[in-house]
Amino acid sequence: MKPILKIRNISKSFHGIKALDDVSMDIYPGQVSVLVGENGAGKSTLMKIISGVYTQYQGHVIYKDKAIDFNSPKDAQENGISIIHQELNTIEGLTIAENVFLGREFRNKFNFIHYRKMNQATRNYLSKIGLDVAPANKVGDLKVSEQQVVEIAKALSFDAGIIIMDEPTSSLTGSEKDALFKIIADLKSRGVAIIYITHKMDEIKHIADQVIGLRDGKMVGQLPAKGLTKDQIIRMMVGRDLTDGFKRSSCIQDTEIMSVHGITQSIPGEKQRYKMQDVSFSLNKGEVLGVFGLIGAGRTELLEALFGVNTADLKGSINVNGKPAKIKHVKDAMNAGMGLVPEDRKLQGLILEMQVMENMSITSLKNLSSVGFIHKKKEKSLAAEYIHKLSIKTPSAFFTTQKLSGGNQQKVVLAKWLEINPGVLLLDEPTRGIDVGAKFEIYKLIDDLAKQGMGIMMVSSELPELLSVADRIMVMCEGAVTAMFNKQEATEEIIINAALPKK
Amino acid sequence: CKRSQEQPRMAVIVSTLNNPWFVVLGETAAEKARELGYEATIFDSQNNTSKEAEHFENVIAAGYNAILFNPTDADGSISNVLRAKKANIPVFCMDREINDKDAATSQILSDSYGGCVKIGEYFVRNLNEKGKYVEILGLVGDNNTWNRSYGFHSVVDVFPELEMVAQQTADFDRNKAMDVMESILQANPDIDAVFCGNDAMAMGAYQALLAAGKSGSVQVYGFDGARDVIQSIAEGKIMATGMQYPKLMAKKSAEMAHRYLQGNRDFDARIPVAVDLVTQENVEKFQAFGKANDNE
Amino acid sequence: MEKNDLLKNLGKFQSLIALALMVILLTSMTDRFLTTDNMWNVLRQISVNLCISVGMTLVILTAGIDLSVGSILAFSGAVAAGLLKNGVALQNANTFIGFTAFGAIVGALLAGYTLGWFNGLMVTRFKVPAFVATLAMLTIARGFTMLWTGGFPITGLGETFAFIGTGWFLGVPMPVWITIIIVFAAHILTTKTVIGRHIYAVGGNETATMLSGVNVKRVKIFVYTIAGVLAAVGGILTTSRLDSAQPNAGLTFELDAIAAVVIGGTSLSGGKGSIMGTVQGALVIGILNNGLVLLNVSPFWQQVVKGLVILLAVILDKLNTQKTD
Amino acid sequence: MEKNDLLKNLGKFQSLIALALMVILLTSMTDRFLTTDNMWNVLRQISVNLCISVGMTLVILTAGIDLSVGSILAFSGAVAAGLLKNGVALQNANTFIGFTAFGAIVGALLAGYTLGWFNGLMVTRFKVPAFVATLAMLTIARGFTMLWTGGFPITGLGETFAFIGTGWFLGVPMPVWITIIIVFAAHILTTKTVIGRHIYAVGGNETATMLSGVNVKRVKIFVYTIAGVLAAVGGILTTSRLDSAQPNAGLTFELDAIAAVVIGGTSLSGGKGSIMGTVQGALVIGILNNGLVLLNVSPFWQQVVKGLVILLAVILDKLNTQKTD
Ligand SMILES: Nc1ncnc2c1ncn2[C@@H]1O[C@H](COP(=O)(O)OP(=O)(O)OP(=O)(O)O)[C@@H](O)[C@H]1O
Ligand SMILES: Nc1ncnc2c1ncn2[C@@H]1O[C@H](COP(=O)(O)OP(=O)(O)OP(=O)(O)O)[C@@H](O)[C@H]1O
Ligand SMILES: [Mg+2]
Ligand SMILES: [Mg+2]
Repeated sequence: MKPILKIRNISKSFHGIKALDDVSMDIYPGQVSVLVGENGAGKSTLMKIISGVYTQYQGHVIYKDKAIDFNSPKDAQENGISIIHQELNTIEGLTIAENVFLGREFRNKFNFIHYRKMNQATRNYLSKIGLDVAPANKVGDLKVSEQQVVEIAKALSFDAGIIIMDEPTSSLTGSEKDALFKIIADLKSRGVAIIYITHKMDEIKHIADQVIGLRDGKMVGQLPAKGLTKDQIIRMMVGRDLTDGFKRSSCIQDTEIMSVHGITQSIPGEKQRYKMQDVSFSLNKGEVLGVFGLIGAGRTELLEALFGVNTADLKGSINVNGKPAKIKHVKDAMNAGMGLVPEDRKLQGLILEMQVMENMSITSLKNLSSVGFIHKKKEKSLAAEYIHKLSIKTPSAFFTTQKLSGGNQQKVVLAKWLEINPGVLLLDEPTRGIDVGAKFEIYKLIDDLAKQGMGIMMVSSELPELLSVADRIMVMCEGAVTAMFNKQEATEEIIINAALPKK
Repeated sequence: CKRSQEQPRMAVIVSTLNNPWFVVLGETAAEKARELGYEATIFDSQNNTSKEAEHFENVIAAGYNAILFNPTDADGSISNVLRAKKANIPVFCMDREINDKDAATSQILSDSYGGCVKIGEYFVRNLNEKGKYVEILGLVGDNNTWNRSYGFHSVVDVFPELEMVAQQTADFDRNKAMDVMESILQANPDIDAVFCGNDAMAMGAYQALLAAGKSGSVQVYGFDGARDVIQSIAEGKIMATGMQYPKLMAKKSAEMAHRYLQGNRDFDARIPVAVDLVTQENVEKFQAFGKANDNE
Repeated sequence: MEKNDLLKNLGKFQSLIALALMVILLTSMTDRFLTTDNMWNVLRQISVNLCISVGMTLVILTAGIDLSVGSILAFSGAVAAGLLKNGVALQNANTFIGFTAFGAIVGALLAGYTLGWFNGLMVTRFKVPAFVATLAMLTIARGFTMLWTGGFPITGLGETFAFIGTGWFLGVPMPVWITIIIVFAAHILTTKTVIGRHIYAVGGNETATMLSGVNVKRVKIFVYTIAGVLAAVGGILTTSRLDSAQPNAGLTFELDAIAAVVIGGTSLSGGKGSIMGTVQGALVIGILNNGLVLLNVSPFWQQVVKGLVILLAVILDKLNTQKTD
Repeated sequence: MEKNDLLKNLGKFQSLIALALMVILLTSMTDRFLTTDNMWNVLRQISVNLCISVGMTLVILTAGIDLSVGSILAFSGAVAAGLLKNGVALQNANTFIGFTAFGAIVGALLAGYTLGWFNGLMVTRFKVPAFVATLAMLTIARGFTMLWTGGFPITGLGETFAFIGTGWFLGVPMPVWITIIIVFAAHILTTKTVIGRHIYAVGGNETATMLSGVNVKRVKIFVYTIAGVLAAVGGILTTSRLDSAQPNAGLTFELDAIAAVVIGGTSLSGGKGSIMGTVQGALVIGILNNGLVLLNVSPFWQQVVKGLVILLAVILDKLNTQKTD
């Protein structure tokens, strides 16, 4: 078969640092080429070159036998290359249809926007992916997963010859994921080439026709997916072997560290509808409590309520270390001995423009200062200690956090909480968007912390991860706890069953 | 409508209240009007002719009986006065004129140009017709600035040995005048005199000279007749200023408006009020904004 | 569908409560407020601010700001007056070009266009923050005005030109007509056209908009240029109304315009807001100014009251949107 | 280590090129520029702007803005002068309280503190956008000033009080001393203290900062309060220097202050910038004002030149940082 896209000797650097180094590969029509590699390997950068975002680079992109030199994303779109970017690129103030057709709106005979036609077309694309929302709705009113679906609809609407999907499922629910895979199958059958970037093993197995590995900006191989083993793929990604699956043995102690009774919170302005309803559970020292639920089940809300982020109309009681904790603000939660690693590390976890050290110390400045003055030396040595402990890959403690890879950024967030040595650590999707290698390191870290006697609550949407890391799994659905399983009795099936709404 | 039952009203529209001179003008006019049995309101045009236009419209809509008016601009304010005239509301201009003979019922005017001619003459005499001097202008977009400047130069420019080494603006502001004067002194340490477009700037310039230790050797001239300048002239700090009579003009115009409303129609179109030169010799005859014996 | 849209829009109106409260209060406090005459008055008075505020809304929707509108207003007004009164004398070519009222207006609009476009150029091509670029233009255009007028007002501009600012047409003052047309056009632009959507998109998420293939720079240059042109319209109106171009015209107008936009519910961080909101904002300010005068509030207290009412209007609005959210 | 830090800081200095260019140009154009006297002059003249700009920097670092500094300056200055000159007469209690210079200064600082704190309260507790809250305060504080002074300057404040603005100490003018102390303190605050770190954090990412247990509201109230207090210091300096509190003092000072901050490289979107940058920004503006007068540039052209130089300074800075990035 003839490749539709040939990438030849592409190099690209940012301020003197090579992000891509002499990369070449072939992409074939009617195939899914999965691109794998660690955080920061250069996958997104390469895709941005193909799709006309970056116009300064060395090497050639040959598309349908023609060397191309796009000047803008529009150029690429018009030539039949469309992309779903890794970051959400929706505009909240616009409607779904306006988002999908941004930059190429239908016009009527007065040259006004032809909303009826645009909404109709959008509805078609949406229904293909199984999203039943009116195209005239504002995107800002949608859940994150639905916004991601809008992005997918947008990519489809170009009727492109090549569709690039950069971690499209990172915030999708199970059914939306299934719909996406169906669409991919359909696109394949129509001869569309798909470049798919993911860190998730099961997805690779499911859809890949060929797997291409990148590491530190260099090619490590381009292999057909058939016959490729999981270990081989992992080696392509991280350059070393990882023992199959993560195993940890229980280290639960007998003392309870936190117990929660009857947490209930109504949606503001609506007394009869609840974000959380009568949530009760307990957590022992050294225990990892997994929390599973479909997206929107209320897990984030629960963690945030426990952590004092949003405590309006909150009922119920929380005990930490055997003492009732009155938590109205984040500070109260911290004083009670809690830490929260939030869901979105860029928006909630980090001050991206600040140094690694400054991000790490923000929770513990009180201990690092006297009469309000920061002990820079103490601050630095503490940062150095945690950079070492968590093996964070950064040139120095003074490096701008923005420039770290996702896994290392997540470790910085972890470090800032570990520094205050909390009794309870709340983790919200701690491995989202992180490569396999870094994931393993975080699992190991969780294990270590549990062994030291910390109580850990870990929210995750990835069942295999929960099954291997958690001691118990609490399942939530529509704000209520629907089941609690011990590790031994838990299987994927019964957990998902408990997570599905009952109506 | 049934306004006639109520107390008659006069509007006092003043170009700005950001300068005490105009505050005196406006408040005296309002007080006098009240004394004469009117309800009186002061409007601040903030040196902005379109703001002034709004005031006129609102005043006309509110059915005032007369307007005591201090225009922002000789030309720009004409259309406003004409609008009032059309609504049969008499307008009496105070201090500043408008360039239309018939629009206002009467204009009681301070002669800025003439006053600055007097200052110019005194200036020339004091400097013995030679020396270096600095001029500090008010707001460049304000026609009073130029009336004063031109009046002054009409005399001073006749003498070739009087050299103007710097001409800068300070927006009628004491603080800006001080800053500008400080910098001018750096470039021209050997000046003999400063002419300022108003008294606030004269005080600012004096303050700069004082700080530079030059207050004894450089003569300062102002214009307006503000309290601290009159006092400074008495103390020998400032050479001279032009006394305008805001209280006099304000009272006169209120009285005229009152007469008009009582049926009198016999008014001169222009009533000039001379600006008097206040110097260290005659300063005891004056007080802030008026003559010393002018006690109401 | 269309009707529904209208209702939904009404519901979104931001400062409606403040507006209603003010009208009720004023009507009960003075019988001079709710008269036809006074209503025309208020409308005529807000017309210039509204012209400028419409342009400002577009700029702010892209998350920009334009501090230069007051100066551009002064300059364009002076250009119109100067062309009309003095024409242009080309000394080298020994020719003199006279201008009709129409020609002078075109000249003024071109002046506004050029300065606005220059703002846009600085913001896009040279990546100067909008605040700084337009702050610089605030000074530059004021300087131009002084240079062009020599610091003197230009007056005596004739009947035809005066008609724009003072005439009536079908029982409605000309400035009100012009402003209605501008508001209507801008409303259509923002709600029905492609460029209008792109304006919201740029303000909502510039990167995403760029990645969707929209020419972000063009959109930005467009809004600054329009803001310049609308400031010129304001300049023409002011000059015509006063029969005089004042070199000091438009001082601090940018603050009034921004206030109208923000009180009208448009977010300074871009992407959210509407022209109709701005109309309400301008009405709040206009009625406030008018009412304080009608009620005979002393000028010193007026400032205090004005500040407090603006605060109140915004706080009321917050409370209101929080509830419906 | 410490030295290294200093060097690195120097490298970060934003408008150094523009500054150097200006100094070279002016020195070559007039021998009056680079004299000791004139340097003190420039420093004395920027001192008030710099006081205000330091407060503005803190506010802008948290991604806020403060438009009310000029009005707060005027009000605090008037408070100081009024207390000193007239004291406070409590008519009911039939007592009169006289004030020393020190007492008057404390009164002025308290006035600035209160108004600044009110700004902070509006921004945090009532969630009014900073632009609107401080715009309202701009009008309100100006109104207060007018009410307090009746529109008249308060003059004749005595030797002791005059010393603050006009005296010399160890060969350095008092206002320069005061400004140096403020700049130094603010530099320490932003680079070495916990609250300083929190200021940057709030501007960098408010949500993340809140989730780290920082009391974001307290930080914001702090910066607005400090901005108010520093505006009061500016008011005291101005009043003392002029031996007079002017009711119209400080008009449009907010624009000068914001210009100094932005030219100094602090980003209006918060989280990035430095006090030392602001010092340079204020120097650029101060030297520009001084140079234009020294060269006796016509007032008409001054505005045009000033605008162009500000644009140029920012563009040069962009080019420079792009290269080193
Ligand atoms: N705009 C930029 N400026 C500077 N450096 C950049 C920029 N974009 C990417 N990089 C750097 O280039 C390298 C490759 O980044 P890229 O985003 O392509 O990685 P990736 O493989 O997509 O990682 P992930 O799996 O986390 O998405 C990283 O070291 C990153 O820090
Ligand atoms: N401020 C709010 N007002 C009304 N509803 C809200 C609010 N915040 C969240 N919700 C709703 O509450 C539900 C729980 O949301 P939450 O973010 O806690 O879910 P989650 O299980 O953590 O999912 P995710 O994986 O997306 O984080 C969702 O349906 C969400 O739309
Ligand atoms: Mg990526
Ligand atoms: Mg969640």
